[in-house]
Amino acid sequence: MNLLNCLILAFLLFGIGVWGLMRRRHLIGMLISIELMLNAANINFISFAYFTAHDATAGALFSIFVIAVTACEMAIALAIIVTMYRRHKSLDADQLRDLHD
Amino acid sequence: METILFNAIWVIPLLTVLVCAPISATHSKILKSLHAASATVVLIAVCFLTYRVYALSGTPVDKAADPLMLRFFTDIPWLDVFKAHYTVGADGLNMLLLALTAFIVWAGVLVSWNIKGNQKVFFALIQLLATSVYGVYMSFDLVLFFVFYEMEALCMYLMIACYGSGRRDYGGKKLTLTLAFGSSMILATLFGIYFEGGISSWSIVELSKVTLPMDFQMWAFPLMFMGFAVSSSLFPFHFWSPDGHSAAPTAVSMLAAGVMMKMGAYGCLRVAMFLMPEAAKIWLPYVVALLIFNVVLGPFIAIRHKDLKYITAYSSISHLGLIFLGLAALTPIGLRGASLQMISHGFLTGLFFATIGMIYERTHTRDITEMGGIMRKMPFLGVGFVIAGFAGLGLPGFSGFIAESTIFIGAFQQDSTLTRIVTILAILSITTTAVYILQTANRMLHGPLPQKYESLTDGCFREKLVIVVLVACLLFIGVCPGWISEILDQSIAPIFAKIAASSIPVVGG
Amino acid sequence: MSQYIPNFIIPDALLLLFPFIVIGSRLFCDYKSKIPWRIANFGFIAIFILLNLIPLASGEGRFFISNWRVDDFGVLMREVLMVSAILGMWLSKDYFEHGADGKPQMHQIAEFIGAIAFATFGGFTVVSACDLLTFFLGLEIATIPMYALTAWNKQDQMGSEAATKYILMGSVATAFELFGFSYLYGFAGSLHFNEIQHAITNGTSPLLWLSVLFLFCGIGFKLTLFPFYTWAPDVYEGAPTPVTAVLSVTSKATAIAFLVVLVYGPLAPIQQQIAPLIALLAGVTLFVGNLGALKQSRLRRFMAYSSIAQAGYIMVALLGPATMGKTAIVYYLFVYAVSNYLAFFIFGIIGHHREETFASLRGLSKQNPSLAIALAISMFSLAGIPPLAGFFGKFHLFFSGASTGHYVLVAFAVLNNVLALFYYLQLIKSAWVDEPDGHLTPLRLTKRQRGVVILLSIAVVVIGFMPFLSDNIFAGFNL
Amino acid sequence: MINDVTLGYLILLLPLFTFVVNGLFLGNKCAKAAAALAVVCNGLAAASAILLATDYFCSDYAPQKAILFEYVFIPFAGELIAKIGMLIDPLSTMMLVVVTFISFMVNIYSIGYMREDRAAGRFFSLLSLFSFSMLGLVVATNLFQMFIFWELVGVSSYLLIGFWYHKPSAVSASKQAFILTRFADSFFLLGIVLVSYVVGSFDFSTINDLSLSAFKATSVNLGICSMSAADALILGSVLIFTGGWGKSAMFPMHIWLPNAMEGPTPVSSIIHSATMVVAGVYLVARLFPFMAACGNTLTLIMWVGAFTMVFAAVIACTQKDIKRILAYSTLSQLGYMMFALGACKMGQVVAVTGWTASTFHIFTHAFFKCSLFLIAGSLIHQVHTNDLDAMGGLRKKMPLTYICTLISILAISGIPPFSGFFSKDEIILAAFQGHHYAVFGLALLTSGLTTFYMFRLFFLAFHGEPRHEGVRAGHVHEDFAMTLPIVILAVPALLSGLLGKGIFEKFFTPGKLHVPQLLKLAHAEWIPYTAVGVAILALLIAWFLYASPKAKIARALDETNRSGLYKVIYHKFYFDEMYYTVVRQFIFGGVARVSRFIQDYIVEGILAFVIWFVHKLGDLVRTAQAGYLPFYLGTLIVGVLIWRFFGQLPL
Repeated sequence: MNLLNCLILAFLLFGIGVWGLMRRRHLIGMLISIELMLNAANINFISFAYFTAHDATAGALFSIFVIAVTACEMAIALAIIVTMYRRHKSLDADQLRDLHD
Repeated sequence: METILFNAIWVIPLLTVLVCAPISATHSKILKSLHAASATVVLIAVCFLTYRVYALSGTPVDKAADPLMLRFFTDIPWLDVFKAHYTVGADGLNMLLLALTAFIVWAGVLVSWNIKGNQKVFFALIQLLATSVYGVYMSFDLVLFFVFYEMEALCMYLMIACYGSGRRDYGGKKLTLTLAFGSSMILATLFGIYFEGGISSWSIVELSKVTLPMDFQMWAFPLMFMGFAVSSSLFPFHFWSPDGHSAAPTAVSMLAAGVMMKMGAYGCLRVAMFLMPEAAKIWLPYVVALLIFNVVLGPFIAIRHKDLKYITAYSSISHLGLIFLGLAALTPIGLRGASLQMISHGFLTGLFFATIGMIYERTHTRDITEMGGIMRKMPFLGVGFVIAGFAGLGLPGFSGFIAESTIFIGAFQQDSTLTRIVTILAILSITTTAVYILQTANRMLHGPLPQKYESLTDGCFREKLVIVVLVACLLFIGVCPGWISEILDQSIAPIFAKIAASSIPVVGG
Repeated sequence: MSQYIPNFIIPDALLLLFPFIVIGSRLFCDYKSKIPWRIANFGFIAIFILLNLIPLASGEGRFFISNWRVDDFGVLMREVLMVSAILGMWLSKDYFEHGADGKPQMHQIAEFIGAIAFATFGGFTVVSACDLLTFFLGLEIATIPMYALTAWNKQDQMGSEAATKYILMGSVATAFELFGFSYLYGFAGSLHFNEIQHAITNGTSPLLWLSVLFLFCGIGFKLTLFPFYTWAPDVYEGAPTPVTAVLSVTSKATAIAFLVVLVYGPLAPIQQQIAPLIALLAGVTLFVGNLGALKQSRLRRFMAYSSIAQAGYIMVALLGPATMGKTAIVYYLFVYAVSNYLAFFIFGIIGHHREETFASLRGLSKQNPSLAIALAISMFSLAGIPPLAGFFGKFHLFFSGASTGHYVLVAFAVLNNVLALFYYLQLIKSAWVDEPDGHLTPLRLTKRQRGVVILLSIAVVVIGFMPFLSDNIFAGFNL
Repeated sequence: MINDVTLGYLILLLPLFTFVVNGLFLGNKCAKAAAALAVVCNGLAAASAILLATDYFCSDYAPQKAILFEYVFIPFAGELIAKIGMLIDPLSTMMLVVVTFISFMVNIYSIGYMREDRAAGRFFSLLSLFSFSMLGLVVATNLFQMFIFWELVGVSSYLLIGFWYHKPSAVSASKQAFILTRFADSFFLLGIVLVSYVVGSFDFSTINDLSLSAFKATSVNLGICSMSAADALILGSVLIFTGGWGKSAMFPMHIWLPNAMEGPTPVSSIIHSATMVVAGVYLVARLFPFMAACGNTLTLIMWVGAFTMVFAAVIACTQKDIKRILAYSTLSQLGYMMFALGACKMGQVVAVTGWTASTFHIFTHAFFKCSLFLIAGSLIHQVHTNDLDAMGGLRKKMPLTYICTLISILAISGIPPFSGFFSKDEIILAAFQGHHYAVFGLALLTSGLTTFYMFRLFFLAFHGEPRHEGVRAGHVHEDFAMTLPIVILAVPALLSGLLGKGIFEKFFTPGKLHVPQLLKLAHAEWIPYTAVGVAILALLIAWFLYASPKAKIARALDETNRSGLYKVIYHKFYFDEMYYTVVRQFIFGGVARVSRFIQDYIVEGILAFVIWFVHKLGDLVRTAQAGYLPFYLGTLIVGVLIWRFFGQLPL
């Protein structure tokens, strides 16, 4: 197991996230895909920290921060989605067509 | 002292606007008289300064103002970020153009005395426009020049769209956007000039001492020249002027055709040709080809039109084509002729639009086929129009003839094929000009008087005054052109010297 | 740890404390009381004054705990952000008051202002960061409150939809950024800017370029660059007007600050290589923004497109050398903030009585000429017509862009001004030329609104050709 | 004793003064004062002109040139300076006298003629404007000044033809006159520019001193072609003559002159017979050495003149509008003068008889033709129509007029000892001496025709039974103010030949010529007799047809049942129609329409297309904003790819 594998793994994860984002119409599902993408970045950080970087702590630290930040971001996202659910009574991304040119 | 007065030329209009700002729009009488007063003051000041420039000719100027022999030279650092200075000065050429502007502004204020709509805003806009035009002619720093040059876009649209007639929004937009298009072309090249010039200065005087790299000139000159030419309605960028003029209220047409359209030609001469003479020598002989439309076809188009303002607009297009013919001749006579034409056409077209506006106020139509015989009812305005027409077709005794003959003779000195052809065509097309002008005058003023015009009245004192003053200017230049040429020559000499100095020969089309 | 008291940190500290104070004050006073509002005003203005008291230091700036840097660019950007925050607060005030129909359009002013303060602090963090982590945190702090603000009106379903779109796309953009950061970290082996810069000077690698790509794409979202701008029109239209205003200034300022720090900081050695990318982004963005704005009928959507185009113009400055670029951007942000807020104030005044469309501007010049003039001023300023401030701002940008010989881009941008002028004229036309259909509901201006509009109009007219602002900024960078 | 310079100033400035004062101040308010001022000033001008002439001719200085004064008008480069000056030589002095004297007469006449007109003030001021500009033209020292006043003359003619601007016919006639002459003038201007470019000066003295041999070497680029400077000068001379061609209404640019008769009769008499229309002849005479030097220009001039002479005379025989008859006779007389100038050239040598004759004819023709027009005017004033149908039998009513008419008509027919005889005889002689026998024949024929139509007019107007109830009722009388000038003018019409001959043969030579002059000329004694014989014959025919007891006036007067040829001639060979067709269909309908099409459809069309295109692009951008979230997310992904591939990053 070396750096390249990890990077490829991260990239695959990222790709899956993107793919899910494109495929899913359910907002929660989309959020999950986004989580995947963010965590792919985390894997990057960790692996770089583990293999190459000369201050290894920084990478780990970063990933932890990322997790925290993402958590609160998701919290707000869910809150917003909930308010929207109150109005729309659906979580289908295709329903969001009121705002357009 | 005179320097302060000179700088006051563009400040006074602004001050007037500020002074008028607190006055409520209901006191339109006070506002109007204030504006008229300030316009008159500026007019007097400019005339005095013009005389001073004439009197001072030959006396040495301070070093900074060489080689342009600028009087009242002022140079103050302005925006340090890009070394922009506040640089103004006067030589014969721009002084005369300032005088022209002052006259036209003065006339414009008087003409639009009882214009419909919010008069306070309208007169404020006129003053702003005046400021911008004065500034353009005075400034010798490219940034300052451009700031003033672009300012007009701010006034024109509002004036045309809010106070105009006919397709005013369309006309206003067309005019404003086309002019903006031109000035954006200019702006793009200005940066180039600054950075290629390599002396980190925007001053025309300074930049004229360096030679810009040739490959830069080759693309920058046409861009800049066309940019300026847009506002002088050189083919193919002339399309804005007929619609714009026809939509605009009288005063705006006067200012636009009389003064603003000269800014472009002035810029071509003062900035484009003066700073990039080598490229000018290479490009201009080809630019001349465009004039075939302006000078030869323009009058023919005017023949086919029925709307007075369209006719006048196309006549302006053809007359301005002559300016470019003079410029493109690249001979001292040609350049002088071009400058003369700028001034002469300013007064001429001012008179044209003024009379048209007055007539339109009374007849409520500009369609010449509907009019007829109104010479009987309003002899004064009629005579004014006829005089404008004669001046327009280059009748000796009026300024038009002086300018045109100078241009013809000057352009004929230029021995390049295209220039020759165009010159010959231009000389032969004085007939066409006569055709549309006489046709217009006859249809409108002569013949039997329709029943509906029985109640028309002749011009009131204010209008008569405007007409008389403008006609006097036309006659003055026409009868004693000697000294005006003298003034112009001093200011054209350095420009031509710069052009002549460049080694490149004029390629013959 | 510096010996003397680090007074330059005071504003930041205050701003960090400040939202808690405001929100906390709600606990001790009743629903209708004005106290939080007063505190907010006092605090923001105090912070702004304190910022102005900080002397501009050259070069590296001063450090607080080794990686909180306060350099002159930072200070100036702080000022921009504070201006935006203050104006946004004033603009929003009217929406919390009881309108004609008795009940206010929005609730919980204290929290609202707190959120704005947080967003502003995020901007502060971005400009004072000197490692990737702080940088990232700053960006997030600046963004997350915006999501909340967008959805402030729980009743308004447009708002929630906008917020949903915003946050979903925003998170994706964050993911891109993180990816970029991670690669950058992997390339340099450290988070610290100096070391990254050092690593880059030693040599580049595909990893670096990949990270650059991801970083630009990520920030391209916040800066609404092509093709990442798609959220902007919808969000701008969906969000409440004051939020839109704050969004269009604060978050843009933060994003461009991010880019400036990045391009003139760690990426400085490869500025020449990424110049084509920047140029392309700039050119395409401003073109597309102008095109989109051509045929709009709703004011906020229109402003969205115009701000997209403005972002494109700002990008042009990034091509220049550091001093010029920073001067240009800071100055332009000032000008842009002032003109934009002027426009939004007027739209707000209109919006209190009619819906915010071009049609509802009709007859403004007859009904309230001074307001119409103010509108014309702001529009002409945004269109970049001299002698208004907008022109000089753009002039700075183009100057900076042209100084490294990007004449073609500058020419293209300048020609786009014509397009821009067209749609700004459209708006002016509906305010000045078009006749109102039917009876006009009278416009009611509060003292604050009138005062602010006058103030901003004067500012827009004056700060252009009066050299003090630009010269001070310039001097700051040239000490 | 006033010196000549002051006289010169007086001659020029008095009419100008009248124009300004009448135009600005007196105007229509007090027409009487205007008239008085005009008469007095023009009288003074005439007096000073005559004084000047006597001074000049009596002094032994004559016939050299003298420049009384000269000012710089526009300084072009170097030698190329436009000046305004006053040149005195026999030719210009003669013209000065003619112009001032006739304008004096016409002013007096106009008092009577304009008595009822409201706008008399304007009339008088314009009349003075005309005489001022005509004088300026006459005394021009250089081509540029000539052109300036040339244009002024043209415009005052325009204003005066269209004086009754409520009459559509008058308005259109004035327009036609101005534009046609303007058309010619554009070539004149081009010629001036060309010649001045080659020669480097406008001055007549310089241009007349040229010898083409000096210009063989250099070449001039005229755009379409490039030619040697000498050829350029020849071209220039033709172009300059074109100006005269139009102004003197030579064929085919003649049509404006008959139509110009719509104007008030005094105007026709001064502008369109006596002075302005001879400007073309004057121009050629002034530049004679130059023209003579320039290849075959003179031959061209001769043929143009000769053709016009016959052509106009033929038409004149059929017309019934007396003013038109006179107009055509003017045309034909101008043709005489023109071809006389041209006829001087024979191969490489030049005889000067023609020149003298032509200038002499200018002189004599001015008087009798002017008086004839004045007479026609007073007839019309009495009978209120131009038509010969309505006249006849006026001999009894207007005896003085009758006698003066007879004198003038005999003069124009070249019956000795009346003035016309001498000048016309000289011209015919010149044609003969030049060995241009064809032209010589034409000239003889034309003199016959002239006599015929003039007497036709005479008999139909004065003899026979009155065909007008006004005449029968005897309202007709002679107006003093109108008859006085007629009578006065009859004197020079009678005598100027006798007096003039001496002076002209003594002083009038075109000056130094650059082509070998023919010294010994064959003098044919028989020519006068032939000419007079022809004239008498024609007179008899006219008498037989229109005045003899068994002449059928009615039949002579109706043009309906006539041969086709007569109809064609009666309709002036349909030249007006052709002219209108060309102008309407070709100029207005063709070129103008095409250029407007280019403007309205091509230029505007391209503009519209650009705008449409930009708007389409805008729609494209806006259709992307469908509010469709997955699409938006897609843009994020696609964006990364776009900048990956187009971002020009070294990936």
